[in-house]
Amino acid sequence: MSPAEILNKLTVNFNYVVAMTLFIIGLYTIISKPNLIKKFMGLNIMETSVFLFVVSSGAVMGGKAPIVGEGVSPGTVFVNPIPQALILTGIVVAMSTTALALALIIKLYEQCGTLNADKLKEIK
Amino acid sequence: MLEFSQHCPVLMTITLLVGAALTPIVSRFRKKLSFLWAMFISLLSFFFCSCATWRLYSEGPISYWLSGWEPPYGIEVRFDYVSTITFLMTGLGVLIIFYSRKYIEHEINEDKFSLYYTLVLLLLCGMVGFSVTGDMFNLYVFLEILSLSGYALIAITEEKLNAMASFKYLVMGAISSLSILAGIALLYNVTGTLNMADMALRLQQFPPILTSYVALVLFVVGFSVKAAMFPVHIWLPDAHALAPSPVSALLSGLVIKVGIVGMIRILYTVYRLGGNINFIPVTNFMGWLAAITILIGAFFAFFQDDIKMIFAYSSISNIGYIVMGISLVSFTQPEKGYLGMVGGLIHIFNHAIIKSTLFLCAGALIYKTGFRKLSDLRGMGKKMPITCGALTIASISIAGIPPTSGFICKWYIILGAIEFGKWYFAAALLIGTLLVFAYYIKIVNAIFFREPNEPITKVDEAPMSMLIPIVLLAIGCLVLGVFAYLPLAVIRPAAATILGLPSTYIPGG
Amino acid sequence: MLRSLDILLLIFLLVTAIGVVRTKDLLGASIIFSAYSLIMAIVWQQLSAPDLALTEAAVGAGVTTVLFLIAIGRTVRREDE
Amino acid sequence: MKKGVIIFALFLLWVLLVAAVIALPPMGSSETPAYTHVVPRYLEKEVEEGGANNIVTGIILNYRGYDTMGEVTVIFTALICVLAVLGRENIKRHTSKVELSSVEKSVIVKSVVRLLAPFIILFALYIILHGAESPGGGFQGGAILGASVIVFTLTFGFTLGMKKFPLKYRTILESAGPLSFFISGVVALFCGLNFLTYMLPCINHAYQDLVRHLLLLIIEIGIGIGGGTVIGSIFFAMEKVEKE
Repeated sequence: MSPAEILNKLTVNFNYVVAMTLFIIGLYTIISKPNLIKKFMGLNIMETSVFLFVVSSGAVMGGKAPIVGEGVSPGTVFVNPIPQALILTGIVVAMSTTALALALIIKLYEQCGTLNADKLKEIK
Repeated sequence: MLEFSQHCPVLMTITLLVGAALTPIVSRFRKKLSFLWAMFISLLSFFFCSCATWRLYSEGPISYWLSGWEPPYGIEVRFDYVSTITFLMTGLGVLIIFYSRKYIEHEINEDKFSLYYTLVLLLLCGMVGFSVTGDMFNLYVFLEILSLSGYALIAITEEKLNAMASFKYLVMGAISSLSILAGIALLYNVTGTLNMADMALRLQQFPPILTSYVALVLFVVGFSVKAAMFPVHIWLPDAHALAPSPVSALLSGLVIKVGIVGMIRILYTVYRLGGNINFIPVTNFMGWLAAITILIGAFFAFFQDDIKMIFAYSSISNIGYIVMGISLVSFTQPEKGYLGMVGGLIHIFNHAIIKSTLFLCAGALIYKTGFRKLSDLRGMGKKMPITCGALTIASISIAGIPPTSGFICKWYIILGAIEFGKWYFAAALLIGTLLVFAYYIKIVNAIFFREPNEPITKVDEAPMSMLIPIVLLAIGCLVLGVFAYLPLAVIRPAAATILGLPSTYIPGG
Repeated sequence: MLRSLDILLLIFLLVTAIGVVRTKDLLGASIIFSAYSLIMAIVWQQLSAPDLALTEAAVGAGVTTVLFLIAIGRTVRREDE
Repeated sequence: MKKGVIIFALFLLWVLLVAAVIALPPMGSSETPAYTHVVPRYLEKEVEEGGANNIVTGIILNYRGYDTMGEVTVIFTALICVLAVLGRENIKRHTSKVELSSVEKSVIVKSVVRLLAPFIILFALYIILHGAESPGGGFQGGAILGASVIVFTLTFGFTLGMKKFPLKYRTILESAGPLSFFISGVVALFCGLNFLTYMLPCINHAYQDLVRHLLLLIIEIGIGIGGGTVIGSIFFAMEKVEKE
């Protein structure tokens, strides 16, 4: 592939590129930030980035939301509904993980008095 | 009209799910009822699972279409030979719930009892649902149910370090789930379907593109974290050692195996041997990591004094054996990988039973004495002969001394490694075995042949409700070893179908 | 064309994400995170996924942010503590 | 130094991931494997087979109903996990930080919330019940219901909030999601069909469509009420602090 082709692909798939960049930003936050709440914000960014990728992959040029109704003519092009159905589940799962993680963080703080991962390592 | 036994694969999952949802309501009437209810639900599920297993071996795999939509349009539940692990899950679940009744009084607040049983049922439900599903996204949903309940079960006690161990597990587990979800998303875009069998077919139709390889790597990384393979095993020792003992037994015996089941599903059901994606470099790499995992786990276990910590590190080492077994395959000659696969799969079963026995025994010791250090537990063999006897049987089994069950799987894995000319794998395995042998000798020696530091007078045998599961499991260890053809008969069709051979395949025949 | 709006929103998304990472004040970070979720909801509306936009606006921007705020209220507000 | 290594490794990962995604067919194309394999049947036949004008709702409740059953179980699991970690709130022992703070809530906030609360709940119910026709559905409505509980409690205080949403009802409603699925799904087993089938040929033909709508409605309401209650309960459990 020539550089021009790659550039063209990158602009057409800009959503994908942004999604992957967000994925890396989230991962960076988890690895490098010592604060546990911050780590979980990073994880949430990662999760939404995967969701963004999946929803974007279901988009179709000129597609309408997949709702059949009276105002919709028979020949309408719809977007792919499966990614939407999957991500609805994904959002719920992400919220559940966040709720549990924050509950753990609260308990951890009550017990140890700090949320800094480096300081927590020293408590044993 | 479907027969009753065809409904069983989905019924056993749903029984656990609805049972868990009803547990808080049931316990509102009477606190004591939640234990009986959890027992009833897990027994019911075990019954459904037995029916399904019976049908599997009499009439072949069951394919159940949820809502009646044929795959790939609807979700398919597939009870095949790999799914026989659910038999182990539900069976062990019953024993562990039975064991919990007395034990949790020791470690958990009284108002959390019903939550504990709910979480155990949810954990079982997640594992069972995960193992029988034939749909990629459904796999992810059940994986989340089991992971979430697993994290919470570690942090259910009030100990200081538990929340930290659980949090470490949660962060790594959440990243691995996400990596699996990303893999599913990529693979969905390559194939356009979520059904595993259909996905495998569609992967063969299109020329392989980079995306499929990246998805494979994401899956393998994700499931390696769940299974606690070498570079990403760091969450396991704390989590498994600090959890309440019955929970440790569940986590070490079953939950980490879920990662292995996931790997088997991805590699051999979706990507498939002999297809147009050659994943042998990945399995080779996994084999190397497995060898390191064996050595690292055994090495660290040797230097622990906390009895549960020893078992936790030993779990890491044993995951190494299993992964080594299932990664010894050849892309073009599936028969060649048969021995290693049989060894790996048998070890899933053996290790589940042995490690549960060990953790339950450790739990009984901790329940009675309050000590968890080996140096404090010296001389306990005379005070608690049955518990310590079971502990010895399990220790001998896991060390792999010939008449016991641990021997067969290691023998098969070594044969498999030699088949591929990978003598260094066999060497790693032997060194690992020697180390295991050494530290279990250390335990048995301390418990039976050393004098206690200060005479522990008031300690007697553990209560009946804890002894029954321990003794049953210890008998299980012995039976699996002496009558080795029993597990072999169950495993053989599984290993053959994983490799794409007919289920009646016998090597050389 | 709407595509340019999409690209603008995506760039906003990146900016807010970096804002979440770089803000030392956790309270501020969680408010920026809420904005991030709202932008994500608009992006999904643009991609013809109204169901998801509704869910993300209610769950991501609403409930998750409230949970973060409670956690911060009960623990620490500065990142380095 | 360490930071540099991390950033370099992440950059490599980024390149790999981007290479993987741009190897896919271009975004927006309708010739992708994903758009040509399973989807056409959903787009063409869902309204007839699934009975919902919103195709996403049809997929969620009908073709992939088992996933959604797992999803509501995940929410339920999240609640049980939070309770296992933090414990339930207790009206005698606990209060919230908001209540302890010396800042008085302004009259404006209180009146606005009092005025808006019925409308928020009405809106949530609309979204729950109208999921088959327009964007929305059980979980979205449930999230709004849960949010209304949170807003109410934050303005009028923890004690009143717990009195208005008493524990003994919440314990039952929390399980509504999985249970409603079970009730709707198990009916089919008595007709000899697969679990979660809503179109039941064993009953009078004239009522089949009605029964299907009824079963789907039970599920939607179950998810909505269950989801809302779970979110509210998670909020109560996390917000509580020991009374002084």
